Amino acid sequence: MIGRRYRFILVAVVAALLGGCEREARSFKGRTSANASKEPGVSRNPYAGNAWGVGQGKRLYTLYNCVGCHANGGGGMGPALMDDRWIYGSDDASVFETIARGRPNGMPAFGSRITESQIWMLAAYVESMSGRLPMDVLPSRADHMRYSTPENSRRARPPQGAPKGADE
Amino acid sequence: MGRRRALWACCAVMAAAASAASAGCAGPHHVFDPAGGPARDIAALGRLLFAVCTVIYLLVIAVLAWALVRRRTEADGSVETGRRLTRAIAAATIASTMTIVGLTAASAVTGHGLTSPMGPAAITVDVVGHQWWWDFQFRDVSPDEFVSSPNELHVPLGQPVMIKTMSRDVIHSFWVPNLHGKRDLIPGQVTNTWIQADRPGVYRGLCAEFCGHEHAKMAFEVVVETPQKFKAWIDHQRESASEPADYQERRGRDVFLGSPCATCHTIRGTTAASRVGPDLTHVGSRMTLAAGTLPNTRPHLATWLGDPQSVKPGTLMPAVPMSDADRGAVIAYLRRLQ
Amino acid sequence: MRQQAVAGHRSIDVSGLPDQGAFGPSGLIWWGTVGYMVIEGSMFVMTLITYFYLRLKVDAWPPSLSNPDLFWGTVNLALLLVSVIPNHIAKVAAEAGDPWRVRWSMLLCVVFGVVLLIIRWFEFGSLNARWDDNAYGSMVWCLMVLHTMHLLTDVGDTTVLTALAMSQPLDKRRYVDVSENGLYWYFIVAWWVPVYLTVYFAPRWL
Amino acid sequence: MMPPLTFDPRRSGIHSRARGNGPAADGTAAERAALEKTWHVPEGILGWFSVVDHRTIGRRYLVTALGFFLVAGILAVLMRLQLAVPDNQLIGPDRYNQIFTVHGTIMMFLFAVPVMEAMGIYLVPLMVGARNIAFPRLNTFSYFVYLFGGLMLLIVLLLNSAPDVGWFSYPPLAGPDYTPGKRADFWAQLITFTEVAALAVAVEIVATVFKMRAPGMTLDRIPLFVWAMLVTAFMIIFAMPAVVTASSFLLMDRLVGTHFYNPAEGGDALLYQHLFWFFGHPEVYIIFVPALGMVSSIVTTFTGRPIVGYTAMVLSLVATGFLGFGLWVHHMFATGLPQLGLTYFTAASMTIAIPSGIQIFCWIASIWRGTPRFTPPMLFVLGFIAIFVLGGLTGVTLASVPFNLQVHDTYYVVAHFHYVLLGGAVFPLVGGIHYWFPKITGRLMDEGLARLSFWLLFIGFNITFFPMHQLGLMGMPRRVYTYPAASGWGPLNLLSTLGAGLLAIGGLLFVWNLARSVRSGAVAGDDPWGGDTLEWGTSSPPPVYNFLHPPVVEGPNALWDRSADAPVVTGLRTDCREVLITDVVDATPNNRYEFPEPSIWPFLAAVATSAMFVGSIFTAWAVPIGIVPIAIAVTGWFWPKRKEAAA
Repeated sequence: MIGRRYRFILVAVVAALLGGCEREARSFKGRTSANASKEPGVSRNPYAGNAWGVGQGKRLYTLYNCVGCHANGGGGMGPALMDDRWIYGSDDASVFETIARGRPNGMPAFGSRITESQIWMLAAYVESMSGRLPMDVLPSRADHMRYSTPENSRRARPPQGAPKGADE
Repeated sequence: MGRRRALWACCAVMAAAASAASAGCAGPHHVFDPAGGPARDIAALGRLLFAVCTVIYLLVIAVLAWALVRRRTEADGSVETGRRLTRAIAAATIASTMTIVGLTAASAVTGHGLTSPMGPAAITVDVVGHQWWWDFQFRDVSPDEFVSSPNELHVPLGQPVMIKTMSRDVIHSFWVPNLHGKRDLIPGQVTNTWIQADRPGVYRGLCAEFCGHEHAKMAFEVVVETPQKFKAWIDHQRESASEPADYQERRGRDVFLGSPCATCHTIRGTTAASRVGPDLTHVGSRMTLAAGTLPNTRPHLATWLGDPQSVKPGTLMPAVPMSDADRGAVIAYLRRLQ
Repeated sequence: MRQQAVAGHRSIDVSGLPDQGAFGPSGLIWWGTVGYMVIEGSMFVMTLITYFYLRLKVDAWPPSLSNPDLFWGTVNLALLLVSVIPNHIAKVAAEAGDPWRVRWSMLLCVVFGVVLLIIRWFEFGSLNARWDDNAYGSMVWCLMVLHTMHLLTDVGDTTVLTALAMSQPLDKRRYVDVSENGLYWYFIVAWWVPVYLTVYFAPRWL
Repeated sequence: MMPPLTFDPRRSGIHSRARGNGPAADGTAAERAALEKTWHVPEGILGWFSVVDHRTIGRRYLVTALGFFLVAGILAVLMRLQLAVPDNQLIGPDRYNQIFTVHGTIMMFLFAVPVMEAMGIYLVPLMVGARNIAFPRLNTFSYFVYLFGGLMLLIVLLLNSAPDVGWFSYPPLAGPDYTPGKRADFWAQLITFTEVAALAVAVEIVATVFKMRAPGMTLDRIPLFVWAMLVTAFMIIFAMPAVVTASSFLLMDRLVGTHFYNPAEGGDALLYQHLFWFFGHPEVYIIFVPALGMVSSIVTTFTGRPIVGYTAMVLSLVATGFLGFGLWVHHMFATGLPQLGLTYFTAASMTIAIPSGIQIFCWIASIWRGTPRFTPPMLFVLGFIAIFVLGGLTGVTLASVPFNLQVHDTYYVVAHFHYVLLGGAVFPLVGGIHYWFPKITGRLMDEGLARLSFWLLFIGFNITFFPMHQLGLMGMPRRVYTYPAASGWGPLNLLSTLGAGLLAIGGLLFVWNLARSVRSGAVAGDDPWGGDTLEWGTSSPPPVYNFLHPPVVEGPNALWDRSADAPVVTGLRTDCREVLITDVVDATPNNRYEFPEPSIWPFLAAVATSAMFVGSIFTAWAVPIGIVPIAIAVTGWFWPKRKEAAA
């Protein structure tokens, strides 16, 4: 009987492992390499499936005053980030490029002002704003004034007009 | 016989443990090594508590030992013995109640003395907790700006200092064992406490409330100096950063201002004015780096800048990619910022 | 005769005692019901204390400055109070062992329960804050959801008991269940009064 | 020496008959066979999940809780290894924080409370002379909910997703902003799991003690262990709703964006601390009070005399239960609450030392008066007194606000509560396991090994935890994953780690002794120690129906006060699971009640409940959807079988 019980437990453990467990890992090392040359469409965001990375991105978003232009996703001087319109591409690499190199009409280049791993964290958070990331990775409300529905309660809005498979 | 042996063994263990414990009351942050009024009062109360408790403990153990080894008699089962035992229990209960009342009174008296300083406070310091560093802000030195002294609190000797505690993120706790007990830093609230040091020196403070990954590496130094020296220090802190003196330091400044460093830190007198991380205007004059984690020396600064995540895993400070020459220049510049 | 005298012992023969339990505190089931009522009552108390604790921390309550609409909540209160009547009839009938009175009054209880749940739906719609607007909204929703969960549980419980009563001959055991279920309904009605006052009148009066 | 049977057969249904001269032998055998068949423990896989027998569930609870204790012990050893030397690189902060959080959480929620309840589930029905625990299906349900909750925590620990915010999970650190992901949610939901289980057991114990006591067991004859479990059950009932409230608020803040703890939107971070400690302090007594009951049982048996001051003991237990709710703020002295209130809490916290003191005095008086036998259980009790008195006295120092401000959240507190919990609760528990092991298994534990493990545990314990007092005074805060060499904390930490090694060896020896004695221990017989409570009056291990005839109690020490012709209860049906329900105060027989048969539904209900709990970590929709299978399972659980309905 006992042996059978252990087998159940084992199965449960394996099942949970297969469910994908890296969402909670916290890699403090980050990437430190200076060569930020990214082939568009090739690189993937290391933090896109990682709750901690997205959470760090959310903190940086406030600390670096992204709020100043984009508000809390609703847009202001800059475009809204919580909708399904991605002017410069919705794939990981494009979002990275947008932050790192800037875009015309006001988006500054942050490539020299924040590190690469921070850009990835920010990019992951930006992707989470439209509810695109897995449910268990999306951030919840912050400890300040409420600005909108928390990311994990928003309806997911897949990017519009993005080339098929760009997310892959 | 077995029980005698057992008793001896117990005593030996207790004695060994006690001698291990009485390793002296020194050390950099010992509760019984007070350097200020509040800590002194608490230490006195602590000694009283320990004395009373030790006596009670020894009494209980002695009575237990007697109860175990005493010779049994015929009369043990009698009603009279039962009555006597009941009386003994009642007496012991009354004695412990009175002890409790006494200790509560002693503690209330000491507590009352801790609520506020005798005289007016010399200065007020805002203590702001961050994950995982301290910001000490002196707001009453000049009307429009404040002096920020991260991870290093300077106070004048012999004068009460008001402490206003607040937190930017999670709950921390401000604690300088040599000076006073703890006060929590709670987001959404400002609470007050005070310290007063009567012995010059450098005392270490610690975060005493679990605040995340680097709770262990969130310390600070309290520098107690004469009022004159304190005045000189604060005047110096008000000044802008020193200018770089040579080519390398100039290069270091330029690298700093053009790199991610300037996105988070302030160096007054330059364009770097962000309050995400600690103010670096006078970083060269501080005793430690990374909130009391490393001594502020050139090699340690190099280690810290080269790979903050291995010194303090989880800190918000990233490793900023730059060439060794650039980093050397930045280090030279930061050390210039006395 | 089932019981035997045992060698060397006097015996206390309990075979003449009522079997299948007893009503009220004499029976075992009452203690289980009351045990859970105390537990859930403590949760209500904790939540209410929290409400007033948070109330004391701020100046404006509710922050939106509009008070919650009274209509649906008051209808709910009135209906809950009326629902005590069929509930009481069922409880008394169960203790008297009257199967048909138990059946129709239980059925009436179920109808009341369903109507109450429907009204509760409208009540949620008429609240003046969302749960994620601010602490006031969180608190109000918490109180309402807590009470609704209890309502739902007891309506489910009553439905199952009614189904049992309709489909099977009733015995003493079932009567005890009906009686304790009635007790629990009193508990739910009783808790609505402070919850109602807190949700609807604390913003007005405090 | 006690008045004989004061039981008064008032009720019409009861006949007190003269001693039977009947042909008991085959009658009894037939009765035994019938009871055996009626109360059988089901077999097979399905049977394993359907058991409603309190002894089986109690054993499972005990084994599971000890398993969790081992896991938490291993985590403790890992922590000690990390802290053995300054600047150790063995375990990083991320892992260390998970380890200390899970260590505390397991010890408090998955070991200490369940293990005490396990002893209660097993022993209380036996001690009060009942055939089973009240609401046996609820009992089964509670076990599986507890098991699944515990497994969830172990699984997430293996997945590097374990909670890392401390066993107390203070927001905002544990809130949505500072602990993204699901780590803290697993903690909060584990609380729900364990509280659901614990509350169920508490209700069962209250009902069992109040309504199922053997005739004649009036309130002043209830064994002290049963009193202790009763007080514990009441404390659980009043304390645990507070922590469920606190953790549910936390979960809602994290999942659906409520603002209970968000000061920017009218919430309050300290609210959590009030709710948590309103539970947290009674929690300590919930763990510790049953242990007091075990000590009383062991002291009575091994001094061979009724305990001195039974009434004082009972009143002390009850007083502890009440006072335990009045001192939660002494965990929050450093938060800056008003000074006057704090003085009240100082007084209250110190006052609770008095009932504990009274019990210590009573035990010492009992030992003084009786003739102590130095069996292993008694050794553990003596070790308990030596350790617990020290822990209690450091508790008095902690109650003092000014001193508390210095040592709060330092290793001084770590030392204090290990003295109180390990010394005050685990030592009696281990003693109690040695004491009741023969009743549970029918075999004795090896005495030599028991003595050896006692000394290793006792010495190891003191070497591990005594230096921590000093470390705390030297300024070492709790929950640090490392410390610099300059702090001067190195040597004492190393000593403590060495002590932890001894402690671990002692613990393993105890487990080894358990494992081998189950199979090959000396056969114990019904009553190896000469105990006074009813469980020693039946065979070892007890039959599935506990007592052939429920006994009638004639004095506070049921077996010692039993007259030669003590009456027993007859007339309960043997063809169904009928039990006797008695009155609360004087335990007069009142009615008979049929207990449920084994059933798979409680297990299924536990599965459905667990699925809903785990699901609601990820989405709020799990609640409305998850309620459906729960409702189905619970309906199946309470739906009567045809046979029953027809009967």
